[in-house]
Amino acid sequence: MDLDYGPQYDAFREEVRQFLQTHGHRAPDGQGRAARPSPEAVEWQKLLILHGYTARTIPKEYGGYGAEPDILKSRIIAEEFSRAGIPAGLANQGISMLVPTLLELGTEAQKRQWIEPTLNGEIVWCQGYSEPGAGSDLAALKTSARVENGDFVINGQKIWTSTAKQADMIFCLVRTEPDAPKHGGISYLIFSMDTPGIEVRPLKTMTGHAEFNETFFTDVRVPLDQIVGQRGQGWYVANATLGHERGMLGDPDALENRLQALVRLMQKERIGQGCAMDNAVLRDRLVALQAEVAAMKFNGMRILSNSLRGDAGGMAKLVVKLQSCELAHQISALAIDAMGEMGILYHGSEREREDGAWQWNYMFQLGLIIGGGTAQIQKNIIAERGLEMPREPKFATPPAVEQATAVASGQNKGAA
Amino acid sequence: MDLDYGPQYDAFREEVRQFLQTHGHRAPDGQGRAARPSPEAVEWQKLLILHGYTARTIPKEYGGYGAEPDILKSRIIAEEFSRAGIPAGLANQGISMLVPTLLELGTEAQKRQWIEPTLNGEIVWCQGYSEPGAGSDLAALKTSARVENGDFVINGQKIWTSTAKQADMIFCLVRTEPDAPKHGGISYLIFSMDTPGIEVRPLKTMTGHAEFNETFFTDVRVPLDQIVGQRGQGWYVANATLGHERGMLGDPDALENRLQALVRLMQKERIGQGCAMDNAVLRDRLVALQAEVAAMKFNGMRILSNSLRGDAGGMAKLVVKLQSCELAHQISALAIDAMGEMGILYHGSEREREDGAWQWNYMFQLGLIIGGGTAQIQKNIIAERGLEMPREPKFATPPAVEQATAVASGQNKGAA
Amino acid sequence: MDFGLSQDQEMLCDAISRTLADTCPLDHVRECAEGSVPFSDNVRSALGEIGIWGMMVPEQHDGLGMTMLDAAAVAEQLGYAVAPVPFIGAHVLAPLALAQGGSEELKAHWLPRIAKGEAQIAVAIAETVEIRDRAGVDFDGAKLDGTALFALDFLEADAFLVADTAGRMHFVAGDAAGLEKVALKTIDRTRSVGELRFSGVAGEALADDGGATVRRLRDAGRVLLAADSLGAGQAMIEKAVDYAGQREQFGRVIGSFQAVKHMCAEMAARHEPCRSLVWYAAHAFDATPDEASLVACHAKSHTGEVHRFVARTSTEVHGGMGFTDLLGLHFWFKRIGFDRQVLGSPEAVRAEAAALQGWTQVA
Amino acid sequence: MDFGLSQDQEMLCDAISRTLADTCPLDHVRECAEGSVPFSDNVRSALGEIGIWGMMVPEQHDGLGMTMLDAAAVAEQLGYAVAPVPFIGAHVLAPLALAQGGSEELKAHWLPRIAKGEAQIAVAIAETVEIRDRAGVDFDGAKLDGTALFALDFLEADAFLVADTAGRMHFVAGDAAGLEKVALKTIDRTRSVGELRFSGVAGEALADDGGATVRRLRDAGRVLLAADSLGAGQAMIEKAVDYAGQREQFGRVIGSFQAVKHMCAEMAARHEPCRSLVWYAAHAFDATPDEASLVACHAKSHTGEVHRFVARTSTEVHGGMGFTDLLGLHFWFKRIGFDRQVLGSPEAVRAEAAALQGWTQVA
Repeated sequence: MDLDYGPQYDAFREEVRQFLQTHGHRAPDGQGRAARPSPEAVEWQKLLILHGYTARTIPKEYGGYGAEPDILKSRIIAEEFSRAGIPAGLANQGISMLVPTLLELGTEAQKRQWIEPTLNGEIVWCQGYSEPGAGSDLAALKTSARVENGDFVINGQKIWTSTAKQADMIFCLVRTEPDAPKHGGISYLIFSMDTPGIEVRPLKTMTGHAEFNETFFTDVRVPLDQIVGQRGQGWYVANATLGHERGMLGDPDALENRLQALVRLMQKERIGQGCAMDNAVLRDRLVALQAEVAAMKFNGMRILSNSLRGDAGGMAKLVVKLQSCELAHQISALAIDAMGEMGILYHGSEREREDGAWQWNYMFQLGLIIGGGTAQIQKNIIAERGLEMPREPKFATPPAVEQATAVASGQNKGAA
Repeated sequence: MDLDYGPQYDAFREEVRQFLQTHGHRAPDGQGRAARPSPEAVEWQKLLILHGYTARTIPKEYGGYGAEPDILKSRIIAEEFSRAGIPAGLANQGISMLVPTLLELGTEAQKRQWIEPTLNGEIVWCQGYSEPGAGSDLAALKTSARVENGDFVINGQKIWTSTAKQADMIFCLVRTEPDAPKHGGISYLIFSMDTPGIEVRPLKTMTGHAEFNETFFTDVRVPLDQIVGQRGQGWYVANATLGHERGMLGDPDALENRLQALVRLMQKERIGQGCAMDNAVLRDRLVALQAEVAAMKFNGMRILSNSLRGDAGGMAKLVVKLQSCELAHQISALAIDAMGEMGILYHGSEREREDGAWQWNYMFQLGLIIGGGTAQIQKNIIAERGLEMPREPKFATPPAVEQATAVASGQNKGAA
Repeated sequence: MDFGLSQDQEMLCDAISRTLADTCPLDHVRECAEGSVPFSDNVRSALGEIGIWGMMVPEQHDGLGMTMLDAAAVAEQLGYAVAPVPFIGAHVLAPLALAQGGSEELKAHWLPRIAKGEAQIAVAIAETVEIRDRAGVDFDGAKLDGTALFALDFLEADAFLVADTAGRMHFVAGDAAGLEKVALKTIDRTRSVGELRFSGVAGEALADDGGATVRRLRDAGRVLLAADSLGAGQAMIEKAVDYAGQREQFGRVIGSFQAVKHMCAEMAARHEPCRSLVWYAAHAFDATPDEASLVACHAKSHTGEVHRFVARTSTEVHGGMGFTDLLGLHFWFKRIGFDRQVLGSPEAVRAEAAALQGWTQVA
Repeated sequence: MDFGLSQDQEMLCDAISRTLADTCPLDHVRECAEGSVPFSDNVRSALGEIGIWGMMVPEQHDGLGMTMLDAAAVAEQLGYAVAPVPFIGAHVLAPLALAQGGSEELKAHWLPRIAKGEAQIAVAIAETVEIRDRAGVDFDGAKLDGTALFALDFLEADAFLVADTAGRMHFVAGDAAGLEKVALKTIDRTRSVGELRFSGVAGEALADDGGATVRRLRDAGRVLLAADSLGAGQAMIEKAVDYAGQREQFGRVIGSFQAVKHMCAEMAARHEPCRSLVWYAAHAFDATPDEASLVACHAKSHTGEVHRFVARTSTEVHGGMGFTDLLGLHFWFKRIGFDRQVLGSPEAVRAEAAALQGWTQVA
């Protein structure tokens, strides 16, 4: 057990701190995940790329910094930005999903055309994967793209296209070979959101906000060369980059930050003459959650160490989504209980705490439990991949149905 | 809502109380479930039958009291005996399972031969249903009975035969038609435990006690007429009486009694200067369990009312096994926590509380969660019968496997 | 012996259920919830024809003088339909309080109007459960000062009944001088709560009965919140089962997956005994007052826990669709959330239940 | 940066694991558990060859002077194999206490013997967590009076280390006058605890360091109980998965049923992060003493909760067979039960964790 990063990394950490001290004031204020970046955010992004604090390992010729992969340096960057409360560069779906895909499977022309402006925040992308009828079973997607006069002609509907309103472009899975087996008939297309025939409608969720959209395609014409990978290979193109450490492990301290916020809430929230923290039952729940957060934090350090050794994450990694989402939801649930009747205030009410963040979180985190592979799909994966338990037997009817429980996790927002 | 039983029932209740006051001293001390009844217990049983406080609705000609079924009177009897802490007559598997089966499907000769001595406690039975390989999937039982010279010749093994050591007789499911479909090849035989070729071995459980046995059959010869129902119909014979209100709903107050014992424990069990009840966290768990016990108690009253109206219990009844077993287990779990380090004392240790009853219960109740249809089987039943959700589709392989998720609950001790 | 609803009560439930099915479809709920005042005139008038607004008003004041079990049966139906109408505060707690401690003038003036659905009195007793934000209303023998939070059925109320810090109820006219009214917005937009700020307000004190009325109101409120939650939970289970029977993934309806079936089974298994608990608690309110407070606590806290689980699990069964606004499932989710927290979240109510049994040195 | 076990530690684990696989099969565990003293001479001597009895004894006293993470790695292996040998009390807490506060004579006499596996000192600190049955040992400056419960590694102990009510440790010879020893029997028959009754017993007080040693012992004990539970939980999960992959019902291995798979997945999902928590807690004991007590509390309470769930769920997956004595699964079940309760059940430990952070007015 050695939790030091070593002297060369201490120097690097110092460098990052210096940068943040010197330039941190130029960082834009918190930017919504779904928003088009502001000019300040674009400037900040370019500065971060210049110093190698984002797009760090993307080759220089495509607009990145061109460094060798170094997990610890990436981790140090994430830690220091998180500690300073300064946004660590753009983290949209174009950067996290499209860019790695193009790097791996795009043509040289595609790489040169799309990666740099995407990294710089000049092109905003949205993702067209899930459909109302294809959630957990993503490969059942029906949006069709028939070939007609040198174009794909797209008809159908996508859902959970979170940035569709702001996006310039979409990367999209469509069915190009209707007669091929389920997973073999899909292609991965990229096209402009200005193409005629696209309609974007905001999708309001239970939180009362429209964090997502539905996107409808009516005879949308896309030139045949706007495909990544081969026709019929779209399923594999989309899945190829899922194994990557996309921009590391996300914000490593998100759960800890939520827990600290809960601690502050319970110390501040008055009940009678005391505060919520004085209540032994609520406090017991808090400490139990604190222990779990600690376990997940150290589990993250273990995954990091495994990566440094070149090991896959194994079980430690397979359980992260299931446990973290549940834990975040439980933290919000305790916050609501600690607030008592105050816990139901929302919609900008008088006396509402923290702009209703706890209720919003409580609901949105339930969405996260469902999205990106429901808890049930996660458990299937843990059992089948992690514990090597047998798959369910194939069913007799209907004869042609494919068993595809091993849905790529991390993408399909729609769920069981 | 009318929780009064009405004047005629008040009179009946008074009668029962009088009886208990007058004769209660003749009741035997608590008798182990698995034990052969003592002479006092047999005398007591006969007295109860005479007054119609047990075997109440069994026809006089077979040794019962011969009353019309009256659920409220049965309930009053159970309530008053429970309140007085006096054993309400024998409750062994012969009485609860074999007698109803014979009444429904036995020949006249079988009824005359077996019911009265069984009711009187003169013949003790054990049940031979489950096998090591046939638990949740009881119909997969393999104990065979081939026909040879006018006898069934039985070979195989049964498990969970709780009273096998004391039993005179066994009622037993065996496979008589090996080539018939799974459920259609079973017969229901009754025979003496003295028949040569039977060996009974005590089966120790996790509690450290041998509450059950394994019973082995080697060329056990049973005359062909010792069958109840037809050959190959044993599955249906065994299931025919499962729907009955066997001896009403068991002890209606069992959960409440356990909870009250827990309350006393928490008031008595000292921690430092105070007691376990002073601990707000433990107390919160206690009150939560108390609410659940109350819910189950009132749920029982609702089932009783439904029965009075001739309604099946519906969902209220389907959930009883799952919820009660879990709740009993949680009550024991809290008791162990309230005892802290003392909670692990067992095996007659110095300082052990209540003869280790809480630990014994904690483990035995886990056995009950598993036995009589595991929690998973119970959930299948609730979903499929109660909520009318679809069965799992049939599987393609192996082709001949039958789907039989609707295992008769309440019998098969062995489980998934 | 008949545990459960009587035939009359079942007929009442059927009538309400049919009326709500006709007048209160999801689109209408949505419309009301998105308006400035959630209460639906259509639903109010349709339910008024059944007579429920006066169900808890004594007969001598033109009401039906019904029981708490009747009211619980109605609350369950309202929860099942997430009906955007005033009920628990205005039509149960208010007439109970007036009947128990109001002057003859107050009763004669207000009770018949409540029964006709022409008057709405909001009821504020939150501070008798827990003091939040240093709220509380002091009564100096003449005037009221301070703050009362979470008055139930607040918007459009003609008057208010409010508990003071000594546990006595006061009637306050809606236009009383020195009274400031502030609507509070909650996750549940099918109901209305608000805050009352008193600066030397003249009200009319109800009879000083040592807190007995307040305790009855708290018990009644808890039973009815539990009943509302019961109805909303029932609806969420049915919706989950229906959705799972239709939604296909991997070539099967998802309801044929054992994981989904077990989620539904667990909801049902935990939910079903709540029904008997709520019924019994309502019955005890009328029939066995000695145990009424305790069993009201059990009903409130236990349904609060069970239906938080049901709300979450039903949403999960609905997958992404459950998370959207499209199916409107969240109206039930939020109604359950409201029922759980108001008049004490489960921990607070369990602490009270322990104190009622003498299990706590510090109550 | 290397979070986890070093290559040396993994080699140590492998060696122990192989040794236990050879010397400590289930039949042997059963034999020991059913005897009057659970400790296995075979296993003790085989493990002694690896040197683990002296792992926490300083090198100047013929030990290996290893770290708490080493000890946790060993404890995990012992839990995995439900090994019936003294360890936490006799080979970790006792040498820690002596090294920290023992006189040179005590150290010189006992530490080398502990290292060789020739001496066993039981350690009793239960009353520093919670006073049960009015236990507690008073020290009047010369003699010890009172009762200490749950001395760890009790049977066959040559001597005892016991905490007094002021938090100071005392060494007491096994044959001291006025000392009465009473074995306590627990569900876990692979370990030994006992009660010490003192009537004017002369012991040797260790250095008075204001309770620092006791605190270290408590932290160490908790980390190692958590590690033991981790190993036992790991074994129970593996056994459940194996059994589910072999047991057939309804013509399929039960491990292909989604319900069974999800039970196993949930066990794994809750169990796996415990490993990192325990490792970190062990590491903190050596490297970051300021946070050691808090993270030891977290490790103890969290593994206690998770593995109660694992013990129960694994048993359920095994069905009736899991409930019998035949498979011996209950040895792990009970080992986990022991680990959960000793040195504080989860509620007690969480209350301590809250106090450590200043979250309680009354600690």
